[in-house]
Amino acid sequence: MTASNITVSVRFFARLREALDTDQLSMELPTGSNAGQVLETLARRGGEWSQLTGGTPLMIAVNQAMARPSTPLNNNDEVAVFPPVTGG
Amino acid sequence: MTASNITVSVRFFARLREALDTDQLSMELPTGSNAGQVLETLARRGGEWSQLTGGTPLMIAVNQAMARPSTPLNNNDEVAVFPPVTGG
Amino acid sequence: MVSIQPEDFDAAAEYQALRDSGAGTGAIVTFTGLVRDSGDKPDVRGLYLEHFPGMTEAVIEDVIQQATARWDIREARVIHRIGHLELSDQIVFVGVASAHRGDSFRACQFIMDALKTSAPFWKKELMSEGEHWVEQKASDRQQADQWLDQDSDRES
Amino acid sequence: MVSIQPEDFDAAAEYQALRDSGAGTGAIVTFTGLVRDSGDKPDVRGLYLEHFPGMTEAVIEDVIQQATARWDIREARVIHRIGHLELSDQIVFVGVASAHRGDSFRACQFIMDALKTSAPFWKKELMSEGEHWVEQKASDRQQADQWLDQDSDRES
Repeated sequence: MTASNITVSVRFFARLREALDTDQLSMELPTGSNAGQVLETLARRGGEWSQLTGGTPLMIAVNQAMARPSTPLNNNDEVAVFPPVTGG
Repeated sequence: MTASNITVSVRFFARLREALDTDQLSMELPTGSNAGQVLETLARRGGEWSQLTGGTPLMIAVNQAMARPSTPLNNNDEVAVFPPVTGG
Repeated sequence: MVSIQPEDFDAAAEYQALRDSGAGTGAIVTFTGLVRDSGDKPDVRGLYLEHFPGMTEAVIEDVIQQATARWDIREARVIHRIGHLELSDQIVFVGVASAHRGDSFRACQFIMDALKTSAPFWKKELMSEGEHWVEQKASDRQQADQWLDQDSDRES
Repeated sequence: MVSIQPEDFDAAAEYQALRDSGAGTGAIVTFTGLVRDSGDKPDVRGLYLEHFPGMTEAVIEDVIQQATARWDIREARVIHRIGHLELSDQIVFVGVASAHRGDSFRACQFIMDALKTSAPFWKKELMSEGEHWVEQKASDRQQADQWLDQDSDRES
């Protein structure tokens, strides 16, 4: 990590975890990035990753609290991305 | 019972049964009487009986179905008079 | 199923009966009323419940029929105790099984609200000194009346 | 009390715990969700439930706190199962004890509605051939949103 970057972990659940074949990854982002920029950065990988900004409804949590794309990120934050919940 | 009269039984419950010291009584009324006239007739006995028309909220059932003072009575009907219910 | 009884009831057995109402059941809501030891009169030692045999059962059966016509319910069970009750005793059980939770919640609350204002039960509070008949609460009447204004909107 | 567990739960023991919440308890409302065998997909053989450990518990605790702030409740208990479930299995339990029935009914339904749209659980339906993730229903979102518009009116 450079002085102007932060590192965040990103977790995926349910349908998204299966489609991306990924439980968790780590990524560097410029300091001052928000949760939405995590999704935009990953969506540029193309393929299944494009659905992260493709209009499918998704929920975001930062450090296990519900968040929005505009939620700012700090170093070592945990960002979770998942489909709308269906428990109960 | 004369040809122009009907006989009805009248039952009392709860606070009313205790105040009137009466579970049940039988009375004759002119054919064509309604449930309200049972209460009016009994109220004329005075004393505790006056509360039957004294404005205290009371409920009336005829043959075990909720009724109104205007509900018409037939021979051998059962009229029940009781305070607003408080179960549950 | 409607039962008016002096004996205590087994809420667990009632819940099991609702579970056994068939494989299409997805939601069970139960209400149980207990004798509280505090509230309006801290001095209450117990209750005595009088009822109008025959009419009570008929009124509750009718309330269940109304609920069945209004919501998609698979089974409803109502038990109401009579006679002497002690503090913390169970008084009343209303349980509803349905496919979807909204129907169970609404039907259970409707049955309980209607029972409170229509079923001929009367409660006497037994105090350390004396006893007195409980008066009907205006709030119970309002609670029951609200169902007259509502649509039977359902969600899945 | 919040528990996320693969094991089945004993609804009777939960009810008893709510009864033991104190002599001021006058009303207990319980909701239990079961795996239905019919409905949208008659072919469903079972469910698999995934969740987000840690966040799930925190969200449900927060929902219970919201209910406690809004209504006069004495205790709330929530159990949600995860992993593989068979038809007719119990999925979720929400139980609320309070002095008055209105608070119990509203708090129980509020907790269940909020859980449906906020707690990170995901349900996969297992069919005789294949499996698929369940999509969230618009009706569940509407059901949860309705609580935003309501006053916390109480009756006794």
